[in-house]
Amino acid sequence: MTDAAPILALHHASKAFGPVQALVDVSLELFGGEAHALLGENGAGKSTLVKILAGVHRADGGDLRVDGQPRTFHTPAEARDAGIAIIYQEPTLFPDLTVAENVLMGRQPLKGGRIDRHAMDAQVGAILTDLGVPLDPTRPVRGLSIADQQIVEIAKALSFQARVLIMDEPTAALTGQETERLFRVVRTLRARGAAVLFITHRLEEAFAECQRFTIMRDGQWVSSGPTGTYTIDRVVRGMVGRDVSELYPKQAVTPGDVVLDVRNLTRRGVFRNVSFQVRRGEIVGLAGLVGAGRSEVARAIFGIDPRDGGDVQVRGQPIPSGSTAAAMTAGIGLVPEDRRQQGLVMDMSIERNATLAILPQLRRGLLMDRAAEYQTASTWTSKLRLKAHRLTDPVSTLSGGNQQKVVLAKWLATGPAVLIVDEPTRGVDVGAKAEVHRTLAELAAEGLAVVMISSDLPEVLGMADRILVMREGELVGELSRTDATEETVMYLATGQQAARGSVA
Amino acid sequence: MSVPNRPKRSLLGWEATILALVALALLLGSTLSDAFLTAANLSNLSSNLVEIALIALTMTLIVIAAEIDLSVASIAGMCSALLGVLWAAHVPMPLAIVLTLGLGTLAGFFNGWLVTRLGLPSLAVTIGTLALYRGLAYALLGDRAVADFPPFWTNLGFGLVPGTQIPIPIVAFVLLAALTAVVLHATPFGRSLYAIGSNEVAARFAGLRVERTKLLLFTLSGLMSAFAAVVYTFRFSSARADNANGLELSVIAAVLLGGVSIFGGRGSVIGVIAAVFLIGIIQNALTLADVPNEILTIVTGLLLILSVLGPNLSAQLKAAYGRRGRAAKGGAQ
Amino acid sequence: QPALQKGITIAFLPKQVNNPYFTTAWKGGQAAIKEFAGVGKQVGPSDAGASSQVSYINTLLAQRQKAIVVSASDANALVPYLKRAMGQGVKVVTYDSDVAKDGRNVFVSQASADTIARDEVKLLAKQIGNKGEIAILSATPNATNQNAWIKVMRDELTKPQYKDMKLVKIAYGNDDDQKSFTEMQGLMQAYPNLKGVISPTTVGISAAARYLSGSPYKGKVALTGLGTPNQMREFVKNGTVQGFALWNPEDLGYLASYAAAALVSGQITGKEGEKFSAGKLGQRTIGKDGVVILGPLTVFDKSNIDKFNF
Amino acid sequence: MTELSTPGAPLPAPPHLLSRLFKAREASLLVILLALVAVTTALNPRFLSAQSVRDLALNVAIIALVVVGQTLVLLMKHVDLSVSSVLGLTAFLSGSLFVANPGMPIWLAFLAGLGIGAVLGAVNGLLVAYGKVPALVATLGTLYVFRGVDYAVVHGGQITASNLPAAFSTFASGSVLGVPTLVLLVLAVMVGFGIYLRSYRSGREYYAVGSNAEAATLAGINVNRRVLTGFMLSGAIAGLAGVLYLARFGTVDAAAGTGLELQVIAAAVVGGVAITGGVGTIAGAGIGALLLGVIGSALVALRAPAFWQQAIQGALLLLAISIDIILARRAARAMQERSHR
Ligand SMILES: Nc1ncnc2c1ncn2[C@@H]1O[C@H](COP(=O)(O)OP(=O)(O)OP(=O)(O)O)[C@@H](O)[C@H]1O
Ligand SMILES: Nc1ncnc2c1ncn2[C@@H]1O[C@H](COP(=O)(O)OP(=O)(O)OP(=O)(O)O)[C@@H](O)[C@H]1O
Ligand SMILES: [Mg+2]
Ligand SMILES: [Mg+2]
Repeated sequence: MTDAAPILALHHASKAFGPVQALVDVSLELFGGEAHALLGENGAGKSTLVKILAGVHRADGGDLRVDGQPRTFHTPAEARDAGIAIIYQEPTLFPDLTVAENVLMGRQPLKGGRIDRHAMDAQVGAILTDLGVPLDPTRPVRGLSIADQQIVEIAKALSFQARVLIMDEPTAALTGQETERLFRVVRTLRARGAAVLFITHRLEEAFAECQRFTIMRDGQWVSSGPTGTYTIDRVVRGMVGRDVSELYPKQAVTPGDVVLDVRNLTRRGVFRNVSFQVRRGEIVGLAGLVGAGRSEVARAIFGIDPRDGGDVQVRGQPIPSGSTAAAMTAGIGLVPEDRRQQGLVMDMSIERNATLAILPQLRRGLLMDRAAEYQTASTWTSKLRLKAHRLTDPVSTLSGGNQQKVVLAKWLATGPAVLIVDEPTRGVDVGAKAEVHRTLAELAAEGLAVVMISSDLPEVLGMADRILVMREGELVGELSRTDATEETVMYLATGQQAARGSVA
Repeated sequence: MSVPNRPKRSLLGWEATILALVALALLLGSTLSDAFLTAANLSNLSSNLVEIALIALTMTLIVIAAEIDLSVASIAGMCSALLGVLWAAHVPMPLAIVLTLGLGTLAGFFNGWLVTRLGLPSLAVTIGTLALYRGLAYALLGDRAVADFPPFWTNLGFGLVPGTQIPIPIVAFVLLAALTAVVLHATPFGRSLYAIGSNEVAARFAGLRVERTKLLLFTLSGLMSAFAAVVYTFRFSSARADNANGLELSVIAAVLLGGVSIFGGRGSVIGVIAAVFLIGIIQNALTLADVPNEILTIVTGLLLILSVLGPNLSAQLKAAYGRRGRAAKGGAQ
Repeated sequence: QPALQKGITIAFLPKQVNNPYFTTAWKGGQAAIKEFAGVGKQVGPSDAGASSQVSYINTLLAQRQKAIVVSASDANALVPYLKRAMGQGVKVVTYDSDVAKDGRNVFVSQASADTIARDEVKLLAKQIGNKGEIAILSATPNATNQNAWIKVMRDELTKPQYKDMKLVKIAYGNDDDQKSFTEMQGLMQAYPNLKGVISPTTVGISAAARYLSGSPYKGKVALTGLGTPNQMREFVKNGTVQGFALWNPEDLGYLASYAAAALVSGQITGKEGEKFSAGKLGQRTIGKDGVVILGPLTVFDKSNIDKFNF
Repeated sequence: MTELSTPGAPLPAPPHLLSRLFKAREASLLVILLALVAVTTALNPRFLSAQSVRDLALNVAIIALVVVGQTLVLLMKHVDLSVSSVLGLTAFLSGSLFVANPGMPIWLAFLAGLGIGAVLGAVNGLLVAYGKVPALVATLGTLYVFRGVDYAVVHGGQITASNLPAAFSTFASGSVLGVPTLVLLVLAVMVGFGIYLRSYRSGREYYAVGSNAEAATLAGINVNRRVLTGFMLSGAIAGLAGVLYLARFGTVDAAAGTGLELQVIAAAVVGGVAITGGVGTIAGAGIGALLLGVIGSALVALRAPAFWQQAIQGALLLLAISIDIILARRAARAMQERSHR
């Protein structure tokens, strides 16, 4: 079903940001009716490539053709008008506007020159129902979870007849069912002859959905070809340039005494009576569908949100409600789910971000201890094999995955007794993923108690000693490592038989 | 929140620039009038800046933490009025001063409370208290003016360090400036201000005590304004409800000119001090050269704009040039 | 008596440089300076604030001006700085608005506070038949001369012939046209039975007149005070205002210049009884506390207003 | 929030929650406003007399007009401090046009005001949009510069009513069906922009830019051009206000409009326009301006002691903002709890 001529072809593209050479002589061809997987490590240059196709960045060199015609996109508008729809890696929404207006901004249906709000809401409502998501088109986007925001992004891209659909890690925040729905829509688009570019760090998805692969490393093109010619190992070797250690290096540990004890934790309208314990050296997985309220539980435990009921104890000593400082001194750490808003101070240096959580300790007398600051930062960033130019660069210049590593470094630096990680490997490549998992496993082995919230089921299954499952703000069940499978977890999470072929 | 149009400029670069500008201004002054580079003139010049300079110190901290305090001048006016009322009521001066500083601290705390507890935007809050505190100043002192302050105290505001041409208040300023610089640039607390300023949410998730910090900043700002009010009152040996009226804009202008980003997260004490004196020197020099007042106003405005526009444009030009360079390379391959 | 020296440097320092009243005064001052071949200039802030005036005093000092002619925006704040100036041999003359008397050599007063206050009250009393509620629309609450006049007006009103006149309110227009305008509105709302208003400030009275002439109170509520003929002409003609008073600001500046020159030339020192000649204004004598009085107020009304142009 | 996370949950139906929320906020303001008027009138019936209502309307009109422009700018997460200087400058310049050629037709003055204002606004716009100067810095700078230029041209002179053609002055005093012409004009402008912001694509762009500029660019909006236009409109409106100021007050000197900028921003904020951008309506801003105006004249009408008025005004201003934010917070919280169930 592959057409002879590519709809979109990019040849010998290069792009540099100051000293950083993000892309070097990369070529890519997208054919109608075909899904094309773009795979590469964090920082390989995938998003940069996308942004060039989107008209966000201008390539320093190279040539771009649509239907064989040479084109240059100066603005995103031009790319859009050429029929290219984009789902960016980071949600780019208007928090103050309604879902409907976010989807159709600039293209609102008109009646007599004026915006026809009913038509607008109806149109978007239809798209959302297509995706099987009952989001209210008239509600403001502010307050939507990452996942729901990602859904709106997808709706935006689907809202006009795109001939090329480019998706930069659309599934990073989604669970099986939503992913499955997205793919169903993608298939229908392909059937209509559209070309699809799909970026993901979940190789299973790539193999399941894509007909053609392109692999990048360090901003350079490595290889392209039909899916059939690739195996997981070949892909990984191409991406990482070496063989990756085992992805889930879980070490067997005998749990010690209780470190974290949560009793009847309640936050009105968000979650109710959540109780569980975590022991020394244990990794407890917190599974559930997006929106189940896992992040909220984490936030309440860490004191970001005040709790309406219940109590939290660390090593037997209770922690006051709504005090992050108290939670930290008690030895709790939280790696939040939204790295840009909650995890990082974007235009502060890597070094300073990595040491932000231990700022008070970094003093000699009353003054800053710069040496200690640099030491800590470099220790942890190198432990996590951070790919960065200099430690004094602002984190904003790092790729998504590398930014996530900085957040991890920040919390590992506090040497916590309990570490809550919310989507710790969202948008993190296989290589880095393995390192993150290894680090967590090692720390657990050294006696750290870990709570792992993740929408990536294999990750939870692979790493957790016990798995707690949440549904609609309630703890609905607990599974031991042995009898936890995708099916059993999904069953609890949904309260029904898991949808067929759910990946995640 | 990632803010658009955040001016990207290397601070060091900017401080160098503004210090150079100060030197330039001194040169200009001495060429414009031989009366300029006299100890007496410089001494007058600086003593006229002292209130602005003092308040600018705390304003710097607040703006770096991405807040703003427009009520400083009104707090000063209110405190000056109180000092007058107390003195007129024969309260012993030391006590009167303590009470005045207390009132300022209270006023600042109230600002902070409204901002941190009610979560109101500081711009809105301090526009409100700007009216409130100035109003209270009139409520306190009405149309009266208290002037008969004892020479010992007025001399503290007006006089010079014996045997020098250094105004006494300037000494206080230098000490406070040094203190502020150390706190901001060399302590974890100072570091945390930058973090809070550029991403409050992330700062909170990192366990920094955002509310407490901001509350402290506004309270300090109030205390500093009160101190400035005491200096002002003694320097002019006159307590009136309209004292220090409109000072807030001069302070903010100086802070911004000093390279502090209005969006928070950027700025330094040196830059701000340099800016305060840059404005003062230029105005003094031009006045000595009988440049009419309206020109002074225009110059102040232009300085402010150019301080940001200059670095931005040069950066944009560099970027544009670089792109063309690379594009050429790219095309070649 | 020594003659006036040539080339005396005199600097006028008004409360505000872009206030029409002071611009007119400066015209007179300049004229005088030309007559005795001095070197004059007017400098000053655009905002009426003590601190900004002080920085000007300092620069004038640095420029070694022979005399400073200042209208003080704060009676006390300037004193220490003016004292310092006098200490260095600079002669200080205040005009329009005085400072504490040890802060200057001579005060050139438009007219004694008593005259102004009495004339104003008398003027209004005549217009409202010595009967009814009255209000005062002043400038800023801290304007020294305003407060001096208001004080005299208050005890003037305690006199028997004014027993039926009741001062119900003192409003402040801050010498800002719009503020004065709205304050006048407020007065009419808050005090339905208001019979008359005194506004001893040129800004205030013209704003008040404008409000009245466009309102139903026109002609029913009497308005008087201090204003310039050009500002008030139309309101006198359309019957909003029967009469108001003022001195000639040009003469005020003129006299101030001569006083300064006389001081510099050593003709006078500021002691009571000293005499000096002030050009077209003739021989002048220094009164108590070093005050020189310009003279009685001119009262403007339909009959004479067209004779004046300032 | 997905179907599976809330099995068989009914669609959270009630539409236009957002707009209802805003309406609620405006409603809360209206309540405060009415209460204030009621109390004042009870204590001083003349407060609602034809004359004083007319005066009030005229006072508020000019501020309200400037607030319209300010709202455009605030929506884009910027701010325009220079409006006061723009107003002062245009007021004097259009006045001196009359002085120069007395026979000049009225509409020419309005045209001049709009034109001059637009040019001055363009300066701000260029600085912010293309010079990447933060709006607060840029407009604080131009606040000084424009005022300085004003001082320079006025140079201690002034325009007085006698310089102006009668027809022009009556524009303020004259009225249609008892409503002053000046007020009608302002209302027309407000209604126009109200509709524009609510239901035109380019109108919505102001919200988009202020809500998330990066996303706006990606949505194909030319952010720079939008920002430039916004500032030009703000300037033009301030310019128009300058002409109206001249018509209303007849006298204009170098100080005209000084300090207006804070009143304008206060009005907008009280009216629920968020300084953080993306939130607010013209209606709200208008009510905000009206509220401040009423507070001002109510205090006078109630014979509040002169020296306490400003203090009380400040306190009431704070109160209004606080009440508003608390109500808004409530609504938001309620909505979040809905979204979870
Ligand atoms: N705006 C920028 N300024 C400077 N450097 C940048 C910028 N954007 C990207 N880079 C650099 O370009 C390289 C490629 O980044 P990119 O985001 O394309 O990686 P990626 O393949 O998308 O990684 P990930 O899978 O984590 O999203 C990285 O080294 C990154 O640091
Ligand atoms: N910042 C927020 N403000 C208001 N509501 C929120 C916010 N974040 C999430 N929610 C809501 O809370 C619910 C749960 O949030 P969230 O989706 O983060 O839960 P979760 O189980 O942590 O999902 P995940 O962690 O996979 O994103 C969602 O319905 C979402 O709408
Ligand atoms: Mg990416
Ligand atoms: Mg979550």
